[in-house]
Amino acid sequence: MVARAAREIAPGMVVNLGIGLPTKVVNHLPADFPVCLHTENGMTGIGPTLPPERADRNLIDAGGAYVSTIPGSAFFDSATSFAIVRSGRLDLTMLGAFEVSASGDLANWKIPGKFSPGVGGGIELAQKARRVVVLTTHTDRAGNAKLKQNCSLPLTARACVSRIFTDMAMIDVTAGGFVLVEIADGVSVADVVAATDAPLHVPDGPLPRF
Amino acid sequence: MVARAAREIAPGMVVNLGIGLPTKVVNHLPADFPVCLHTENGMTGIGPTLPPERADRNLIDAGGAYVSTIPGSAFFDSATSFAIVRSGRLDLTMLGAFEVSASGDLANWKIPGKFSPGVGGGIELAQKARRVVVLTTHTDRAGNAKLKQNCSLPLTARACVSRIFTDMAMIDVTAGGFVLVEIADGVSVADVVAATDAPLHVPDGPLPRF
Amino acid sequence: MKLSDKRCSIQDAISAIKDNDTVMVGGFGVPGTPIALIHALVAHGARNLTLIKNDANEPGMGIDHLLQSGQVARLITTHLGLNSGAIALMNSGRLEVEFNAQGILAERIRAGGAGIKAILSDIGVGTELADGKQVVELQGKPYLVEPALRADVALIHADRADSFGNLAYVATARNFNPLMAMAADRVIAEAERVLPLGQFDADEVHTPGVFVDHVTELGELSEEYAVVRR
Amino acid sequence: MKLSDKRCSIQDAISAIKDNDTVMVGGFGVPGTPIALIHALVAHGARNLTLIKNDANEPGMGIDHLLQSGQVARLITTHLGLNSGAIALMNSGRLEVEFNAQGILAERIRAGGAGIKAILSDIGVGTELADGKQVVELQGKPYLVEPALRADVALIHADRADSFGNLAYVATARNFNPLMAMAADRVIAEAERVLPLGQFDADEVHTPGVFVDHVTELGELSEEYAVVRR
Repeated sequence: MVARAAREIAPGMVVNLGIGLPTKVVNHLPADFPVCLHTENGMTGIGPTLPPERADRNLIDAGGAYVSTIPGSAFFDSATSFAIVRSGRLDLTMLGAFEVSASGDLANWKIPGKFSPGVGGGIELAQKARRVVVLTTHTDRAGNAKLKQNCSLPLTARACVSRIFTDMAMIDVTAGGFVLVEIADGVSVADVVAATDAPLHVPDGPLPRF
Repeated sequence: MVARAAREIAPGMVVNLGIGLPTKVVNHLPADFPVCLHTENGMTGIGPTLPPERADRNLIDAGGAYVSTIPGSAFFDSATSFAIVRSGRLDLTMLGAFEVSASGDLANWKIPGKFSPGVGGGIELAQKARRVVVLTTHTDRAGNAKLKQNCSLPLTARACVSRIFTDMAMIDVTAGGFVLVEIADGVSVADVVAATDAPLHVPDGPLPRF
Repeated sequence: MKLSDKRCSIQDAISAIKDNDTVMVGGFGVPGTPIALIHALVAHGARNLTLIKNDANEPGMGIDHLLQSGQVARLITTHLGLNSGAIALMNSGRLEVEFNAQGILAERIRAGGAGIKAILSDIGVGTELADGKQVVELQGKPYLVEPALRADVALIHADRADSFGNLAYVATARNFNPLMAMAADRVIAEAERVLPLGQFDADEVHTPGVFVDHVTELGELSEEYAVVRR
Repeated sequence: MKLSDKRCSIQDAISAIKDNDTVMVGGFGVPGTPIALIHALVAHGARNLTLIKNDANEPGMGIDHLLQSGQVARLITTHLGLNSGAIALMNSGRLEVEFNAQGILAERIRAGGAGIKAILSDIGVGTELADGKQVVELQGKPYLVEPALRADVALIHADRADSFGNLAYVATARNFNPLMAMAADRVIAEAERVLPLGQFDADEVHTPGVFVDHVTELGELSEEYAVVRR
């Protein structure tokens, strides 16, 4: 799914990859692929991650990993960093999710009573990136569906998600709800439908596999 | 009056000098006087004015004069420049005036039907500098008083002026209106009263001369 | 990963400007005014433009060319004091002018670039610059709603750029340029030098290249740039 | 004209902080966190503080020292995810926490530094982050009033300073520092190097010295600055 998600990135895009699964997408891009990676803590043009012994103590990404520069990198303050996001200069963000609704609502920052460390930069990424895709397991550890008719958790942003990559399928969020577009090897359509807690439109004919 | 006005500047102040008479105040400061001059177009630490043949084409003040740097000068954008003004980091501004009222209202940007080139940075300087003093001739070319009970021209800012330096006198704006504090050589109190179109409180005893 | 190359000719960069566009133009006086881009826009001929610029330059210089060619319907600015021709156009009704306090113009443009809808400010409260503006009360005091400004195109003058569009300015030629370079759908930068990628110290970038769409390198500067032939 | 000298000892700089003060602290994770100033504030002992900082650092690092010493009553922040101790303080009611969207926290601080009363933004509309916020309608749509934030004191970490307080930052240690350095009545900067006046290129200043009140030079950095002893 991570390799498939990497194909979302078109040449020349400005992209923010959220913590977790999304960060791994970069490993599936060719070394000379023209893309500008943005991180909330004030950098465009992120280069490869470095081990601590080779790191610059002043150069991390928003997830705290030591990263590096590439030719053309730029540093800036936190206000400028989110100016990029809110003003429409961020072409794509890939985010994790606790829940995604059939209308594209995203919940990924708070589980009341259990997990509420704060929202960080997630709201602005979800609400203002030109395109928001989610990378997530199809179900949580207890086996509960993450794709639901309506989110039950506090929202990060409404109607923001365009596409969802899971370990089972690639699903688009459309005006008519979830649409199954591609399916993972070894998974059946019935498996995906069963693991999705909302109507799932399945097109006629064979689906592409990834 | 310009020499007297220069004594308004205390060591360590951040000061903006308006176009015209105020600009000349700097000529009356000792060469090593500790003061930081600010200009609206994006500089702190203005150095001496330069003739065109020695000028840097990219280095002017807000009045268009070629200026220079001193050790510690900084350049910044127009938003930061007015952030300095509005957030309280500008200790003093000296401005010209068309009219000043007895409550400290300032009019210095527009004469309806005659002169209306726009307000530039004047409103923010007048409204937000920690201290606003005016340098002006006591009367206009037609002999009309510039110090009035109320301004008749469109205001730059209300209740902003603390002190006025004219060719005749130094006058403070107080809760009780204009107060004569010092008087120019060769001018009588009666002259100042006659040239002022508002009550002028005159303290008992001899006044300092400048 | 590598960063894309945004270099193009001045004519290609300007060609996308359309009639009725809103165009931001950097500069405060001569420093920072993108004079070559302005001349290209005169040659291009787009009409009924709204310009956003701190000042109207002086007669025969900078945006005065666009004013005199009749391409500008509306000017959002702070001060026309050095351009009697612009004042005459305004007084005769051929040019609509909206005056802003200078720092408020800067903040409105910055808000546009920052994806903020408006700022609330007390600048101008109690003066005629408050006339017609929406007022919001906070803690019992009135504040003016100053809406963000964005443009279709921004014309920027930089000292140096790289091929990705990272920009740096010198001295007081910075002024409105970095603000406008964030606040337009299409940002065109002329630069005195375009450096190879990697020649820019990442800490010394004033405008990150993600905001910039086109970079064009200037040849020898004309005297209109205040170049003194010595 | 010459510029004043703002160098002083770290203790003198910190000594003016009072109980009940609001204190902004730069940094995003370790980079840019003014660790020496934080330790001096722990030693100083001012209590019932309101801190404004992007994150709570990690246990045993940065502002965690102030949280664990019980000097902080309230924290305005965006994310505590890396500090389980801070979350425990919050959950037990011993620390009041106000969460902001990260870019909105940045803009609120910037607005404080820019002398703006508030910004209007649609970030968080329709989520619980909008709860309790004043709403203003513009062109028929709702926007949240996000009031400016200012502090009594800002604690800033810079790479280099000069004696007037001009500051520059490196890499991602910039983050909130230049914003906070504009937004407090008293701005205290620790710098890894303090240069003689005139050694700073005026175009490379990130924070103009007019915003800064005290500059203190750091000696050898402790390992808490993520210094790797090689």
